[in-house]
Amino acid sequence: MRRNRSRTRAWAVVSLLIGALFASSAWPGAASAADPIKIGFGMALTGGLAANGKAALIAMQLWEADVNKKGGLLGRPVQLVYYDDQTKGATVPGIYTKLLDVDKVHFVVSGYGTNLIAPAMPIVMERKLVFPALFGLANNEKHNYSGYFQIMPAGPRPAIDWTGTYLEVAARQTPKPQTLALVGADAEYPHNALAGIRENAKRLGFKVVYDSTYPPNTVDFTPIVRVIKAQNPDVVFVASYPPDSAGMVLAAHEVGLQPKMFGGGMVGLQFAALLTKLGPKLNGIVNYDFWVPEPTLKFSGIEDFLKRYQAQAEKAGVDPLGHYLPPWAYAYLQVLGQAIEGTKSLDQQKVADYVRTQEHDTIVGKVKFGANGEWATSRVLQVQFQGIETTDIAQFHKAGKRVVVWPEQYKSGKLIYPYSSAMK
Amino acid sequence: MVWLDLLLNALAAGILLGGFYAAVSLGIALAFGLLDIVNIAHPVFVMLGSYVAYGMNARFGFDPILTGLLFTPVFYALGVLLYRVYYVSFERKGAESLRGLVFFFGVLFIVEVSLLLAFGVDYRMVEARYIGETFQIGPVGIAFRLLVPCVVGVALTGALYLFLSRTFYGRAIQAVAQDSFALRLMGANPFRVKGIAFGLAIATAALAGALLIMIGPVEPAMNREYIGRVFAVAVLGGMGSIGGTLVAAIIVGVAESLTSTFYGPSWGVAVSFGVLLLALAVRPSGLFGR
Amino acid sequence: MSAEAFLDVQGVTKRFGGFQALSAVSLQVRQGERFGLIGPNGSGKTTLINCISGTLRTDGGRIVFADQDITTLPAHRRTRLGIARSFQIPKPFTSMTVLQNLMIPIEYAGRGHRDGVVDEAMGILGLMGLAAKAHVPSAALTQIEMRKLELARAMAARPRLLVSDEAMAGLSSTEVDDILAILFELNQRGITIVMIEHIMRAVMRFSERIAVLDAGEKIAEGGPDEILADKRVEKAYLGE
Amino acid sequence: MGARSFGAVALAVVVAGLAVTRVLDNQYYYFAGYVVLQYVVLATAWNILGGYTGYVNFGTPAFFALGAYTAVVLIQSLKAPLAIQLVAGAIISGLLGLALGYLTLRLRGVFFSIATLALAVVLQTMFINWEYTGGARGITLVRPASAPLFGNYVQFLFVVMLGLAVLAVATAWWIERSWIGRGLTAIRDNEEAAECMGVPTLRLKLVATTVSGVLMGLAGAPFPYYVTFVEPTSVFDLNYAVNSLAMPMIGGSTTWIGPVIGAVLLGTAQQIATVTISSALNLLLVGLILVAFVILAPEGIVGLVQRLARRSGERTRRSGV
Repeated sequence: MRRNRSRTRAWAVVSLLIGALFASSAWPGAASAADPIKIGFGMALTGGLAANGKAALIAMQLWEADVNKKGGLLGRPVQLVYYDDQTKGATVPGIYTKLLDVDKVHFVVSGYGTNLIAPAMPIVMERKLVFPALFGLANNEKHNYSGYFQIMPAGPRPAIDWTGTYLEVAARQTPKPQTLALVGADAEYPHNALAGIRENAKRLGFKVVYDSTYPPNTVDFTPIVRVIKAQNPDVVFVASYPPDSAGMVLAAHEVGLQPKMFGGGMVGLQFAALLTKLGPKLNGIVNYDFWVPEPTLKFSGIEDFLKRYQAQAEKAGVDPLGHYLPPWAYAYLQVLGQAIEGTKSLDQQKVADYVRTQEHDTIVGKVKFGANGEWATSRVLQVQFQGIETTDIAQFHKAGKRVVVWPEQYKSGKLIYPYSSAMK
Repeated sequence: MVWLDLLLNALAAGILLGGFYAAVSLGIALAFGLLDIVNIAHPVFVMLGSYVAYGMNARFGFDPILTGLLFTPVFYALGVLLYRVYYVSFERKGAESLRGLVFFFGVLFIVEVSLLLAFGVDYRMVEARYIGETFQIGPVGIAFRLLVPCVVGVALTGALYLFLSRTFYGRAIQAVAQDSFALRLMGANPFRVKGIAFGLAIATAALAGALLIMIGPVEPAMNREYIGRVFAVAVLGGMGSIGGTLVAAIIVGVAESLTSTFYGPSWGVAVSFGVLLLALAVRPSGLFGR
Repeated sequence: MSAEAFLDVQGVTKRFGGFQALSAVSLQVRQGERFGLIGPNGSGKTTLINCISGTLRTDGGRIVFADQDITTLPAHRRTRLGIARSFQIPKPFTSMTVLQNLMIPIEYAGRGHRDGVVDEAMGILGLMGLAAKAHVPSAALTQIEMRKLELARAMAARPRLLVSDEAMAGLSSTEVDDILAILFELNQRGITIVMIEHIMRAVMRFSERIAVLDAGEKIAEGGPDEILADKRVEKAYLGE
Repeated sequence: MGARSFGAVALAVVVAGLAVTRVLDNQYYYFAGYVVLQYVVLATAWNILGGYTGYVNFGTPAFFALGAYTAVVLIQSLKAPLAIQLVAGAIISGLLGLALGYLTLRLRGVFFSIATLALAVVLQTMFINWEYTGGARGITLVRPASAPLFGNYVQFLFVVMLGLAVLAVATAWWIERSWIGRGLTAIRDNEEAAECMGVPTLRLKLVATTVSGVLMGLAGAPFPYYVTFVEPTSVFDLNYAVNSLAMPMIGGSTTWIGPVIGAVLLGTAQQIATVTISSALNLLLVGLILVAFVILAPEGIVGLVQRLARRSGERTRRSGV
């Protein structure tokens, strides 16, 4: 009896294992349609960046549907082939070689984030492929590869141009603020941003009175904010990821930190999750953004895109606003698609040349790349949170809550300065 | 003067944080310290508690603490069930704790991914009126967001302490840690007693999770950042000493807070682990070891 | 210090935190002797033999074995010098067979005879009456067999001094006789034996000399008859 | 398996690997194969300490990362060739292993495991704050385009990792068969009894931790050129700890073949899952398989096969009478 039971159990394990292997290998990579143009990429669908990665994927699938509805590219349908990179750089080389050598995709585009773009670079360069990339900071700095194009509008000197705008805004106030406190998380983006802002501080004549980083799993930010407050800086620049952005804003209110300007590089203040939780506590913060629903940024197609994105977002459990990453995920495919159409070719070199030399009309406006594949001129926005009275999500769909105060071209309102008078 | 101000505030913040760490670590102190069960998955149950608090808050507007209290029986039952599986599969066979450890590693993954599938990867927060409120005692500012978790954490510690020292089953749990033979003399069944203890350990996660989401936003993979910290506290606290756990939690909280304030927050976490390594090397039985 | 002492324990002291487990215990064992060590529960017997075998470091005092100071030697070095012990609670290598259990000390402690190791191990098992169990996993043994394995494994280290820690606790009286017979046999072959035991009948029958510990101190030493007549020993065992 | 046949198989594996690079040009298989082989090394290394000696190390990422960062430093400062990166990575990681070995003097069982977890966190914090290796920002490394004799550098890396895997498995195989292995098993079964039976426990544990550290460092050293971008969160990934522990557990932790089976099965399954089910289900699968195995088949696949074989053997014997 006992023997029997353990034998059954042994077989149960064996069949479980075989079943698992079978289930995972029998799954076809992607169904093949009639001779489509395949575009491959890895995307963070699990792991730390999955919230954004999933949102980007929705946008990219919308593009795929839109193109195919209009008859595809060069008369052929397009097909996205993608794998989950699990937000792990180590999976990226395998994924891109699989896409290129096994799935035989025609083009590859990048996944989301600096750390996941970087491991794909050598493969792309070896094969001289055109490589539109989605939100990586200075990925091409060391390689200077001519096929690389970054859709994020940081500008030709990414880390410097990005953070510079915040200090430009500060430097234009009277009397000009003098002292600056810097704080950020120990992670890739914040460290890059901090390095950038230090240079800008030197250039614009700010005196750095506090400069420190904290580990990503910090629970309580009040000690940090207190030390900053004790230095009494005029301007505070924070480079943080979503959980710490929330922690910082809450701690700043609790401690009563009131510099003349507060914000800068906080990731997360573009997403509904944090906007609707922090609500009125956001008032007065000046933070970077790439697109907000202000009248100065109503490019053609964006509103329609957002409506369709938002319809799907709820179900997928991703950011219901979709102002941050999704339009850009749509746009970098638009650029690639326009180049394929423009050159009437699938030749990597020709497409890359076209992308580099032409101006592209997308849902995020006109895109023009510079020599190193970054935007020719920076289009990082600084927005100020103004007049938020509730935590209701509907207000963030409308103009007037996130007012563009920089650059001049897209300005939609006046900066309320100093921070304390905008807090109410 | 500024320096003194910062010191006082850092101490206060550290103590508040410590109260919260105690709530998160109590389950480990019980399971690992008293029952010798290396439940490395405890932090993931704390996350589960956070998501329950989030769900009840988003859907019905329940206060997170209320949710935490309401769900302790559910978590307790979950703990008892988990202990049954553990007992049947490992403890009864006398298998070494190594396999139990791997088992809990697997449980960690299963719960984490289930949360991921159910709630997605976005950050979640709760709303409560007192979040964001703060008051001032002299130069020291105290945030409700941190005060409430600390008070609840200390209360939980106190309640557990009273339970363990004043009730029959509490004393039985203490006894089972020493010697299950003595327990039989008391007329209690060790299996049952251990089930109760493990159930309680998991039950504390319901409340601890509610506290966690009150302090800041959460996402499913966050539990991993607490694994080291809670074991540090439990070991430092002397393995199963409830009072010791509270003191150790406060030491870790204050150490992190002081390092953040005076040396740079970057090293805060490393410091608490450094304290742990040192404690392990010099005094493996913890500060308040038996 | 007695010139003829084979094992010479000189004023050994051991503390655990604030608890004084041994205070300046001295005793001498002669070569070839059968020595008994008794005392009530918690009197420090096991602590003392842990200090002798090297699993615990002493806080004070000296231990000399065969004219060599071994106070700071690690346990495995002492085993190689010829001190072997059995454990009160059997600690077999559970993943190994009975024979493999014996191979460990043969290989590690009794150096320089790689040939015939299996024969040697089988010889010891034969002496212990375990030969039939040689290829059985050690975890599957009965209580008495475990005890015998403990002794067999200690023997495999080729000891000159064997410390037997309560090898008979919980055994029936015929089983006790079994073990005693084995220990006598070993002593016949020239092995000095220190026996820690609760079973008075066995100690008294076996030992030539006996030392008594109480609360970490040696309170008496002498032949079995002297010990039985000693008032302090009686008090230690029976209370006031 | 005897020494001769083991050697023959090892040689055959290496030759086969080299032959593959002559005929197969599809890059994907090298990238995917590299990862599986890397796990063979890590799982085997872990098992020397965890499986043979019974000390559970959660700090695999620390050793792996130390190997990787040693290579980064050498690339940054000297543009040193891969061979030197490997040797240096092995030495530095081995030294950390040695230090860990001394930790076992005071810490047994679970305490040891927690200390290794803490070790990984402290080391990660150090690398986050060390600007020379890129700090938290990470560092981009330009991989040589080609290697002599191989043409493609990735094929070269694949063969290197294959060689390391054979080296690791051969080391485990040798240890298992030698007096060291028997001593380690005695330590795992009962450390106090082992010491009292003449086993120099400290010295053997130092051997185990150092060898384990060396092999993990070797696994990490080629990683910078494999991935070309190194940053702390990716090399200190908890997944290395989970996998290097789960693979021997699933394969069977008492013999050298167990980790190999576990690494090949689980590693391949993960590689396939990455490009198929492409979701959280991948992780869920690992968790479920792990739990199923520790509950139902605690001796791993090797134990399971042995059990089935023994039983069918018994049955034939019985029917023969």
